[in-house]
Order: sequence, then C-alpha cells, then structure tokens
Amino acid sequence: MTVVPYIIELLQIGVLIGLAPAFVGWVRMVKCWAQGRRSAGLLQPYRDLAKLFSKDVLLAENASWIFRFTPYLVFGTAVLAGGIIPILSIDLPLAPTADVIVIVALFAIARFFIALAGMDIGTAFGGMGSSREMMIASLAEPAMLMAIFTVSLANRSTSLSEIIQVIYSGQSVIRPSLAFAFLAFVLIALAETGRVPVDNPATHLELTMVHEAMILEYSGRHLALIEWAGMMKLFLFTSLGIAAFAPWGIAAREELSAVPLALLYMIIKFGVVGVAIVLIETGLAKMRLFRLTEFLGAAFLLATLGMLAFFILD
Amino acid sequence: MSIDSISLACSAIVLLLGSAAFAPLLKRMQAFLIEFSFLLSTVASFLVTAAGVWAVARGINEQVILLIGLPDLPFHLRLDALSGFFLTVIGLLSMFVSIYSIGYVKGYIGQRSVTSLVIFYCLFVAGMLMVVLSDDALCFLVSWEIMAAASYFLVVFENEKPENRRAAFLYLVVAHVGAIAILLSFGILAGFAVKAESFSGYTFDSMRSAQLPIEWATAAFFLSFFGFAAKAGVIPLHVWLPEAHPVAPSNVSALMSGVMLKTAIYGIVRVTFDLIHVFPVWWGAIVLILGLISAVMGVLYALMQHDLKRLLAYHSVENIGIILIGIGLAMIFKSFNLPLLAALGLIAGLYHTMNHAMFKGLLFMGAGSVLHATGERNMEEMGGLIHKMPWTAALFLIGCVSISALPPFNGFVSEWLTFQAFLLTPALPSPLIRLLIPLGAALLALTGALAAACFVKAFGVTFLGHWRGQHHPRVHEASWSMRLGMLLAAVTCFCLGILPSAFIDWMDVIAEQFTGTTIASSAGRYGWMWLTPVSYERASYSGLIVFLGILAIVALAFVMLHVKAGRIRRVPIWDCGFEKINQRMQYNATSFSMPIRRIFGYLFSIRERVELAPQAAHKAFPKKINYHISIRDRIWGWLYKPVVDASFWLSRKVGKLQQGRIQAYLIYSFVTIIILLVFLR
Amino acid sequence: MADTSIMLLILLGVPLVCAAALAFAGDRKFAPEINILCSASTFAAGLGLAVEVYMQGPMLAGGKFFFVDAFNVYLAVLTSFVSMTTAIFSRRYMRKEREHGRVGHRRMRFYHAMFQMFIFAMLLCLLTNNVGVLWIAMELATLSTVLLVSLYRTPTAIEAAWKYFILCGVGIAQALFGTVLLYFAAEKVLGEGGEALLWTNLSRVSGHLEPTVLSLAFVFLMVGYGTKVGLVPLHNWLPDAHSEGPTPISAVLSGLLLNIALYALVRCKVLVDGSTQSHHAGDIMMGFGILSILVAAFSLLRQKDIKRMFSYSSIEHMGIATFAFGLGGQLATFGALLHMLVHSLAKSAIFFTVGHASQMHKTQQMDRIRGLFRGNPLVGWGLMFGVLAIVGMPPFGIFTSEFLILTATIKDAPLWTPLLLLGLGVAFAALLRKVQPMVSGEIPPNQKPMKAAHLPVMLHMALVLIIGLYIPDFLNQWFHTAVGLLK
Amino acid sequence: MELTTVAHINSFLAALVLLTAFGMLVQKRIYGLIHLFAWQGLFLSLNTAIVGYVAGKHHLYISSLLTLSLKVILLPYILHVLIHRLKIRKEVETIVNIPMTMLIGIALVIFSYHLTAPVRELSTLITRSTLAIALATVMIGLLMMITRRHAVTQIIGFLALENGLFFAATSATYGMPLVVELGVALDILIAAFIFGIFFFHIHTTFDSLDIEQMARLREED
Repeated sequence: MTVVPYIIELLQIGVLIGLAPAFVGWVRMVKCWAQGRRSAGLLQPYRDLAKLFSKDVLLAENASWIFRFTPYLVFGTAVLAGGIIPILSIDLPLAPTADVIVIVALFAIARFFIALAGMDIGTAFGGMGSSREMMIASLAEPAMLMAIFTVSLANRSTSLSEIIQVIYSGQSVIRPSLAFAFLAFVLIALAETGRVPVDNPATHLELTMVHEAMILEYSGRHLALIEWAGMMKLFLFTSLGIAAFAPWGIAAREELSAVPLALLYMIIKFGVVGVAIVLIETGLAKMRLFRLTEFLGAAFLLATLGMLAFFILD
Repeated sequence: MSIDSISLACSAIVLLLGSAAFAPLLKRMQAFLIEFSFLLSTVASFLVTAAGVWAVARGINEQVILLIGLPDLPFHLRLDALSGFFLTVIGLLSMFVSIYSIGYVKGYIGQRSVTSLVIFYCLFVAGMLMVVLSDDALCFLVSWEIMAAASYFLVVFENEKPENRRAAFLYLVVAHVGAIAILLSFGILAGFAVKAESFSGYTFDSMRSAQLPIEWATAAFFLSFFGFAAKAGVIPLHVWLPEAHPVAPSNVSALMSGVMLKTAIYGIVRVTFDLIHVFPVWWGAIVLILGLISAVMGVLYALMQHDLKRLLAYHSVENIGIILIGIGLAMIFKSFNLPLLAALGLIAGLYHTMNHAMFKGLLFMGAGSVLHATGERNMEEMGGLIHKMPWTAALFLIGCVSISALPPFNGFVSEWLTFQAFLLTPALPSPLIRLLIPLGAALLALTGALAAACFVKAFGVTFLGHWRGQHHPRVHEASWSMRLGMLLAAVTCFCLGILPSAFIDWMDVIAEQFTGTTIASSAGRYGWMWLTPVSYERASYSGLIVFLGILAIVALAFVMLHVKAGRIRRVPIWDCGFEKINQRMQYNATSFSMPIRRIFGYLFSIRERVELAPQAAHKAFPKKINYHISIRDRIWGWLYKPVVDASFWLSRKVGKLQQGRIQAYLIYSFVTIIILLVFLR
Repeated sequence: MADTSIMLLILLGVPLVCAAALAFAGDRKFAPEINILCSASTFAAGLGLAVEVYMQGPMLAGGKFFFVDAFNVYLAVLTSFVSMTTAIFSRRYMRKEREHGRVGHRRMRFYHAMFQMFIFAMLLCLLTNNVGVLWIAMELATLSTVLLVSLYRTPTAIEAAWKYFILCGVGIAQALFGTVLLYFAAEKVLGEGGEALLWTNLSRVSGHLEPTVLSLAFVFLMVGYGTKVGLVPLHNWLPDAHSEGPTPISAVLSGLLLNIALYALVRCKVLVDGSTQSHHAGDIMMGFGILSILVAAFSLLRQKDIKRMFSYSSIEHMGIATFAFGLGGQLATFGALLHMLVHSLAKSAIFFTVGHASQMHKTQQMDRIRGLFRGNPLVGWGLMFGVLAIVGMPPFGIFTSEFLILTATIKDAPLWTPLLLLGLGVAFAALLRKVQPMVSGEIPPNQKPMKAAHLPVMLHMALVLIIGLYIPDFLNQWFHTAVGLLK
Repeated sequence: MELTTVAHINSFLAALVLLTAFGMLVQKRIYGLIHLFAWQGLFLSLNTAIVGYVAGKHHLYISSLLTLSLKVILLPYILHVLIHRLKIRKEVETIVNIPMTMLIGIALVIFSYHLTAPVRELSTLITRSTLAIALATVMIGLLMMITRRHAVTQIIGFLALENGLFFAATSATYGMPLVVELGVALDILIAAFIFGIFFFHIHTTFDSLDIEQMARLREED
C-alpha cells in the first residue's frame, strides 16, 4: 500500500485538466498553418477560459436547476473519466472503478444532461441541438461499443489497464480485427467530439450547429466549464484511442520516475493525432445531417466487421 | 426462525383478500375506504417483502398445501429462492405504489365511486403473489387468471370511454388465449409425469420428475413461452400493452408494467430452468432473438409516441426484451453446460427484472402525478412543469436516468452485466452462435442509446421549457403520499445502482438453484463495493466510487467557483437575439424524434400530411400550416387484422347454416343419419 | 328401501300434483308462491334421495322400475335445485310480464302447470330404469315445453315453437328407432318382456349384446338424443326456442333439458362401448362435440339478440361436455360431469340476469342494452361475472372442468387441441366483446329501473364460485363413482 | 295356419305399407293424404294382430287395437276436423319434382335393405325380412317432411314416420314391452293435440298453413 499510485493518479488528472486546452490550441494552430492563416497561438484556449470565468453569468428567466447543474456534472464526468483512462500510467487506483463500458456511459450521462439543458430554456435552437445530438449519439454509441468490444475480446478484458497489460505481455499479436476496430473508432471519435464532418465546433450558423446549439444560452463560468469539458473530451478520446490501440509508452511500473518518459511519449502522440485531425478536417467538408447516418453506419459496419473478423480470423 | 416466511406471505395474501372483501362495506365513506385499504395493502406488501427477502437470504424452500382446490389436487404453495426473489420485487413495488395510491386515488373522489378500483387492486396484488407462490398447475393458472381478470377490471375502470373498453378487451383476450396455451403446456408436462392418470400429476414436483421426449418438451416449452410472452408483451404479442397501460389508472399501470409483466418472466424461468430443466441450444437462441427484437422495436416505437404513458408502455416492451436477452443467454450457456456463465446471464436478467420494476414503477407514478396535476397525457401540450412540481420532476428525472442505463443508477448495472455475459461468448463451442451474438451486443447498445434519446425527449418535453398547451390548468405539486411513494422507489433505484454486489450476493442462491454455481464468490472478491462478475481481470465496476467521484469533483468545482461568486443575472432568453420567441416555437415530442423517425421510418407505417391554410399575399407565406402525422404499428396490420377478418368471414359462412327454413334443418339431420350409417357400415 | 321409494314418490309426485293444482289455480295471486313451494319440496326430496344414495350406494326401487345411482342422483338434485331457483326468479319476472300485458290469466295457469309438468318429465327421465320409459319421458319433456316456447303468441315465437316441435319430434323418433334396435339386441340375451329394457340388466350384460346392432342403434340414439342436446348440425331448433320463450323457460331449457338429453346419450354410450369394445361411439361424440364448439363459437361472433347469443354458448358448452365424454378416461369424464353441473348453474344464472336486463330495456337487442353496472349493480355484475364464469375464467367452476378436459385432451388426443383452442378462444372473445358494452357506460334513456330477484343469481354464482375453489367431499365421491360407472 | 303363409301375409302387408308410404310421398291433395295415412295405419294394425296371433303375444293385440283406434280413426278424424275448421280443404300444394323424390325414395329403400342385412342375419323371427321396409318407411317419412311445405302434410309425414317406427318395433322384435307401447301411444296422442293447437295458432297468425313464411328466425346477414 504505497502512496505512489495516488500521486500518479493526481498527476494524471492534473495533466488532463491542464493540457486539454493546450491540445485544442495545438489543433487550431496546425489548422491555421494548414490553411495559411496566422494562429492565435497555443495558449488562446486558456485565455478564452479565463475570460469566461471572469465574466458574470446571464441566466434566462425560466432556466431551471438542471440548466445550472449541468456544467458541473459535465465537467465532473470528464475529470472522472480522466482518472480512469490510463494516460500516463496503467495502475491507477481508480482504474478498477470502471471499465471501458462505464467510460462510454460516463460520456453518455454528460451528453444526457447537456441535451436536457438544451431543452430547458425552451428555444427552438436548444431543442434542435438536443434532438440532433441524441440522434447522432444513438448511432455512434453502439458503434463505439462494438469497436471497444473487439479490442476487449482480443485482450479478454474490458478494463483498459488490463488490456494494456495484456498487450505489453505480448499475448496479443497484431490482429486484422483491430485494424477494422481502429478505423471505426476514428470515425466515431470525430462524431463524438463534434468535429468536422459531423459537427463544426467553430460554426454558429444556426441550421448546421449541433453541440453549439445546445449550449447557446450558456454564459460566464457555466460556459467556461462546458467548453473546458469539451476540450477534455477531445483529449480523453484521443488518449482512449491511444490506450486501446497504441499504448506503448504508458508507464507500467508504479514509480514516479517512469512518469516523465510517459509524459514525453504522450505529448508526441498527441502532436501526431492533432495533425491527423487537422488533415481530416481540412480534407472533408461538413455533412448534411441526414448523410450522417451513412457516415455512422459505416463506422458501425466497420466495428461489426472487426468483431466478426475477430471470430473468423483469429 | 420460528415463524416461517411462507406463512408470512400467506398471511399477507389473506390480508389483501380481506381488505378486498371488506371494501364494499365501506363504500359509503370513500376517503376512509381509500386510506384504510391502501394502508392495509401497504402493510401486506411489506410483509411479503420481508418474507421474500428472508427466503432468498436463507435460501429456504418451504411448502404448504391448502385445503381448497380439487379434493385430489389441493392448492400447493411453495416458497423457494426464485419465488422469494419475485415476492420481493412484487412486494417492494406494490408497497410503494400502495403508498402512492392513497394520494392518487383520492383524485377520483367526487367523480366516481372508487370501490371497485380498491377491490380489484387488492385482488390484483394478491393474484400476483399467488402466481409466484403456487406449486401446481391448477393453482398457478387460477391465480394467473385472477390476476388477469382483476387487472382487466382495473384497466376498464373508467368504463364509459370506448377506447378504454377496447384496450381492456384486447388485453383480456390476449391474456386468456395465452393462459390456455400455458394450460396446454402444463397438460403436456403432467401427461409425462409419473402419476399421469391421477390428479397428482399436476403438481410441479411430479412435472420436474417427468421424462419428456424432446419433441414433446419443445411443444410444451413453446406453448408456455407463447403464453408468457403474450403476458409480457414480447413482440409481436405486445399490441395490447400500449393500449392497456395508458388508459388504466396510473397506480395500476405502475403495477401492471412494473411487476405484472414480471410474473411472465417468472413463469418462463420456472418452466424452463426448473420444470423442463434440460433443453437444446436453439430454444435459448430463439428467446435471445425475440428479446433483441422486442428491445429494439420497443424503444423505437417508444420514441415515436407523444402520449407519455404510452411511451412508457412501449419502454416496458423494450425492457422485457432486455430481460429476455439475459435469460436467453443463460439458456444458451446452460445448454452448453457452462454453469458460471449461465449464472451470470440469469443474474443479469433477474437483476434487470428488479431494476425495471423499480424505475418503471417510479416513472409511471411520475406520469400519474403529471396526469393528476394537469389532466394531460399528451406531451405536446406540456412543458415547464419542473417549476410547478419540482419534486415530481426530480424523482421522474431519477427514473429517466435509471432507465437510460446511465451510471451510477441501477439500470446501468444490469445492462453492464448483460454486456459482460455477451463478451463471454467466445467460450461457446458453436461457431454460428459465436458469430451471431456480437450483433446482439450491438443491438443492446443501440437500445440503450435510443432509450437515452427517448427519455431526454420525455423529460425535456414534459418538464422543461415552457407550457405548450393552449389552456393553462392550475398545476399543483403531488400530495405527500404520492411523493413518498415515488421517493422510496427512487431511493431503491439509487441503492441498487451503487451497491450491486451486495444485491447479487443476496440473490445468488437462485443462480445456485438452477445452474449449480454462484457468481458472488467472484463478484464480491474485490471487496463489497466492487462488482467483478467473472474475474477481477475481466471487468470491474464500482457504482459507489463513480458516484462519489463525480460528487466530489462537482462539489470541488462548485466551491472553487463560488469563492469569488460572479453574480448571476436573470435575463430574457437570448436565442441568437431573436425577439418574438413564443412557446409554440419550442421543439416538441414529434419534432424531437424527427431525425430518428427519418432514419428508422421504414419500420413503421407513417402517414404525414401538411395542409397550407388559405394563402396570404405571397405563396411562400401561408397564413398557417397544419401538420398531421400518424404512426402505427405494422404488426397489427400484418398479424392481428388478418386473424380478425378471417374469423368474421368464417362466422358469416357459419351463419348460413341457420337460414330459417325448417326443411333445410330436416335435411341436415337426414344427411347426418345417412353419413353416420355409412361411416359405421 | 321403503323410505327411498317414498322419497322417490315425493320427488316425482309433487310436481305432478302441483301441475294439476296449478292448472286450475295458476293465475291466482299466490300461484307463484305455490310454484316456489312445490319446487322447494321437490328439491328437499331430491336432497333426501341424494343422502340415501350417499349412505347406501346405488339402489333399485318401485320393482326395478326406478334406478338411482351417483350419476343420476346428482343430476336429479341439480334439476330440482335449478327449478326451484327458477321458480323464485319467475315470480318477479312473470309478474312484470303480466304488467306489460304479454300474458293473461289462461296463459299464467298454463305456464305454471307446464312448468311443473316439465320438471316431472325431466326427473322421470333421470330416475327411470327403463330405457323405453326414458324415451317417453324425453318426448314428454319436449311436448310440455313446446307450448311454453310459443307462450307469447308472436309470429316468431310460434315459428320457434313449431321448429322445436318438429325437429325434436323427428329427432326423438330416431331415438325410438334406436331403442327398438337396442331392445332387439337385448331380448336375445335377456329374453322378452320388460326386463330386457331395464338399464341395470342391459349394463350387466352389455358385453354379450350384438355389436353390429348396437352400433346401428347408437347412430339413431346419437342423432335422436343429440338433437335434444343441441349438437351441431342438429342444433337449429335451439337458438330459436331459447330466444323466443319466456326467460325462465330459457333458463331451464338451457340449464337442465340439455343436461338430461346428454345424460340419456351417455347412458346409451356406456352400453354401446360395453358391447362393441371399440371407441367408435367415443369418436362420433368427439366429432359432434368439436363441431358444436366451433360452429357455436363462430356464430357467437355475429349475434344481436342477447338470449340467442347465450343459447349458442349453451351449444358450445354442451359440445365441450359431449367431447369430454367421448374422450373418456378418468380426468375427462370427471371434467365432463363437473362441466354439466357448473354450466347449468352458471348458464341459468346468466339467463336470470339477462331476463331482467331485457325487461329493464324492453328489448333483447344487445346494442340497445347499456350501462347495467350503474343501472342495476346486481344485474350488471351478475351478468359480467356470469359471463366470465361461462367463458372459463377462474376461480369459477367452469375453469376447473375445462382445465381437466383440456389437459386430458392434450394427453390423449393432442391433435384435437388446436380446434379446441380455436373454439374456446373465439367464444371468449365473442362473448366478452358483446357483454362489455352492455354492462359498462352511462345509463341510457330507454332503461327503466326495476327490482331484480337477488336470491337466485347470487345463489348460483356463489355455488359456481365455491365449486371452483372447493369441491366438497361427497360431491367428489359422487363424481368418482360416476366416473367408475361410465368407464 | 303355418308360418310360411304368415310370413307371406306379413311381407305382403309390409309391401302395402311401403306402397302407402310412397303414395303419401307423391300425393298432393290433403284428403288423399289423410286417407292414405289411415290405410297405412290399418295395414299396420292388421300386421300387428297377425304377428301377435302367430307369436302368441297377447299384448300385441292391445297395441294393434291402439293403432287401429289411434291411427286409423282418431288422428284422421282430428285432421279432418281441423281441415274443415280451417277451411283449407281446397288447398293443393306443389311438390318439387316428383320423379326425383321417387328416385330418392327408392334409393332409400335399397339403402335401408343394405343396412339391415346384418340384423336380418341375426334375427330368428318370421318377420325379420320386414325390418328393411320399416326403416325405409321411416326414411321416407322424413323425406316427405323435407319435401312438403304445408304444416298439415308435414305432420302427416311425421305420423308416417311414427308408423314406420311402430312397424319396426313389431317386425324386428315381437313388439316392445307394453309399458313402452302405451307410453308411445300417449305421446302421440298429446302430440296430436299439440299440433292441433298449433294449426290454429299458425293459421291465426299467418292466416295460412304454408310454413314457407315461417323462416324469419335466421342469422340475418
């Protein structure tokens, strides 16, 4: 019973909370370069958050407690998920709390409440956002789970730490099923984190926005929390993908000395992922809402194929 | 333990019957009648719960033989772990609902006499208890039908409305045909029992000992499964359910949807695992497939509804499907004789049974309070109720979160267990099933996600936003007893969510009874607050820590942000700076589910119609637009209507026999004689 | 022995005397009371006789002319009981009819006299030991009710009565031919003279009777008595007669006469089985039974007249009982006996409520009868529970019998079960569909309140309920001995 | 006289009975029908008497007397009276194509002969060969009821059917026990009164005895 794992745990949570905006900043930066614009720099997200925190909250008259409670809950689920997904190290005290299914469910509960908050004020946009968000989610979530299941079947566990350990112990060779699963995962991650082609985080054009439509009425610290949680969500999905498909570099030993190396690996990987995201987003255009079914259907198909491939080939 | 639990349960039943018998005497003083009998049934349900909990905890197996029944076949009652579990389910919910009813039923005073409601309520609960206790075919069927008849009278309580009558009629017919099917299957089982020719072949004991050839066993299984499915509302036998549940008084719908459907689950488990107890794989496969279909179709139909109670009714179809998935998996594992996995599947199914009873009861009670307060069932007319009735809203929200399988509430636990059961299928020797089952997992995931969407809609449209209706009824918060009933149910949901391993520990004897192994040994291994169904390496979940974690972080964030509290100013709605916003602009139930309707539309028979009212200056600006949509079950047209038409056609043909001329009748008897003589000669 | 014959004397004598007396005094104020009194004493005598049999077992009396065993004594008690309750019911009912001016003095006299005559005929049917006399009594029962059916003298009533008269006459004639053949076969074994028609002797020697003749005889007996049981396709007189006569008569026709005919049929079947050692007779009965169930069930769907509907349901239930007797075996026979008992109780109760309902609305058209729960709770709930009982809902007795019959069927003749299931299901749906709107809803304008006869309905329903939950031991023993007799 | 002659007489009478039956089947006039019926009854009672004489069954005399009084005298008389009262003596009813009916009747005779063959094997009585005739008479009576559409003729058909039964009783066996005979006679008597009453009712209600119009009770569509 050492204290080390707990320190690592806290470190990891700190990293999540601290670096999530930076990652978003990095994505924006690369995007600007790719589109030949001057970027606002890596720290712009931090400035935005700070500004929002310092502002007063303007709350619609008929906003209920749900509207006010949601930001905290969303933030909380994101942080908790960050405590469970192995980002720096695999033996986290919180790891056994929840396996990957639970993590998906944590995102789901956040989404559930955001959608409710969207309907709380009673505007057309809010309802529209919630409706679309839930539709996308109801297609994305099963695909997500299928992709994850393929991985966890391959490694005979649904707990991420265990998966990584199995991978480290070299019991799992590289499998075709995982390739399918990975592809599916990428598509879904785009959908879940509200990136192009599913949603455009930058837009406020009424009829195309999904996530933004729900949080239209938020302001001040509430908005800050939600934005921050959104950044963390991107961060978490990335690290989830890393943990599931390319965990090499995550510390397996419970020593503080292993952490810096793991951090280094992490930063490199995130850099790469950021570039990849930009490439996708600049390569694709946002889809019409009802073409999303094809997009997500493809993801679902891939995930299922992955699972079948697991049973057939492996 | 001196007083044995079965006599406790019997005394509770007697109590209920007593209050049913006593009710007519009090019909002069309705208010007192309501308090009296519902308190009595609360007490009775409490006794039952105690008995059930105790029975399961001790894994006891007690039997009594009553004096009534056929002289050579008196009613046998038995209380074993399975019955105990279902006793607990029924007892808990009926306790909560009885408390709730005190307030709810009082709403009828002045409109109509509630005496019949009270009587049949008590009979209904008693019938359900008898069903899970009975230990021979006759007693089982008698209680089964008493339950059906009593609930029929409850459904038709407001009997001047034709749609109520239609619903009740449909319900009772389906139930009765199902009951006959069950009867026949018992007939088969008894036929192969040891003492077939005598009456004692009908006891479950002798049925257990029966040696059936496989084809007869199959016949028996499918007959009984048909009967039970008809009661549980498994697609395609579900049509009565969305008709009957909405029109019944809400406390009754809570009981019907919460626990009456569960008696069917009980029947399936009893007949399959206990009476027949050896069966081929494909039975389980069929149960699994039907479960999946019911789950997905149920939730999709639910999404299309805008009548709150109807929506909930369709969700019962969905959840029954989820339960059947667990049981089907258990059957498959059992027939491949993998006891541990079978135990896991069974536990998952039963756990979800308990959960569904709780949150569905809670939701129907909530819907009842809304109905009670606004007189509305149509969500398109509602909105903003969270301000008028905060308690109901909060409790209803808990129900929504639980049924949407979100942690840390109970719905998630059972779905999580079911997923784990799915993920263990690589252990199966049959490649085909191994290939098919992942799709099942996918469908289950889809169901969960859609359920979440549906309840965002249900809660959002009902309680959030502004009131959508034209007239504004004066809405009031539910009375204390109603709130108490809902609160208790909500608390149970929460406890089941955060302390699963304790619950599983408790109910593990059932798994032992039917599969021979327990999962608690592994489930509890990692400490009481961790749930590790198979092994620690495979998967683990701790609802408690998830809850505490979120709570801690939320609290922390809240405190940190409020050390220097930025002011909160109440302002008019911004809505991208659009001024003339009114309540008719809100998204409503229909518009909310529109995207999903677009995607899955081919599953329904949808009729949309848009009318442009006489146009104003420009074609692009009509004065007003009417939009009509009607969404109907395809099953009705495919399955039921043909049957109905056929029988009426036949009856027309038969009517020709009686065509009035006496000579014709004489010819009949003449011909009959001739034919018989020829036949004999 | 001696006192038994006294009991018999009372049992058969009282109705005769009453018939004579009421033929003169039947229109007085106190006539209904007399009627009730007579039936009550008949019932008492029946009970006495039952006790005797219960104590001493089967007995011959009146120089072998009468034979009483478990099978017929319970039917005798049932008959006298139902006739008593019917008499009680008819008191209120007929008074109302007189107020409506549908019957006058002469007809009241006639009605009461014939009522008692009818009871006498049925009891004679049950108790006689002589197959020939059985036939005579059966004919007598028909004749005594023919003119009751046409009591109202409306065209339809007369038509119904005429059909009843002719069809049953022809049918019963066939039965006589069967009896002749039976005698022909019997005298070979038992020698000529009265001895050869005594059921006791016949059943004793049934093994030696000539099978070909008996199977020939059975055809005619089947068609003959089957006509009176109302088996399809010989049933056509039944709905007309039951729907056109006064309701008390419909009650006893449905509740009792059909039972009696079935009793005769079963007696004959026993002989035939004993002789032919085959299951032909059983098969024929099963066929008739199923046919009746199906046709009746589908006819139920299209009924508009309430009494007509319930007469079809009588056909259905007689079909069930016939089927069960045909099936044979311990469970089925037990079920069939029980079914005869509970059906006649429930059905007559239903007819009581129906009578009141149609009097309250002055019509038998179902679509004009509404709101009985509110209008008259006894009638409403009585009708509702009666129907639930008749369609085989527990805890009423009919469920118990159908339970036994169905399970026995799937054991011994599984291929018949789908048809049975279909018939029962359709009948259930049809009856419920019709009754539901009648009992529920608001009180319609054309409904007039009236005082209903509580006692008969409650008594019958209570009995049906009790039998459903608890069969007293003596009844059980009777059934078992009866089952033994019919083996 | 010796048995063979008796057998001859017996079968001769049987033939006459059958003949009258056929006669009734095709007879249109009501009075003609009644006379035929009376004749049939006469042959019947004669036959009964002879059988009784040969077999030494004295109760058969009684039943033969019964037949004579009832079926030859009383019933025809009642019918006469009724027809007179109801003024329907002129009525002549149409029968649906006679040859067809005749053919069916013949077919019935053959059928019943074929049917009663085994019984005839068993029987030792001199009258045994007439059982087929009896059955045929019954059937023809039924057929007559089917083809006729007049209340009176239907009743006559019914009575002819009864005759057939009675004939069967005397031919298959030497008559039923006396109790039964008496009972049957009584029933027929009552029946006679009842249809008497009926004729009045029908006539007053429908002012004709044509039963075609009594077809209201039906499962209307």
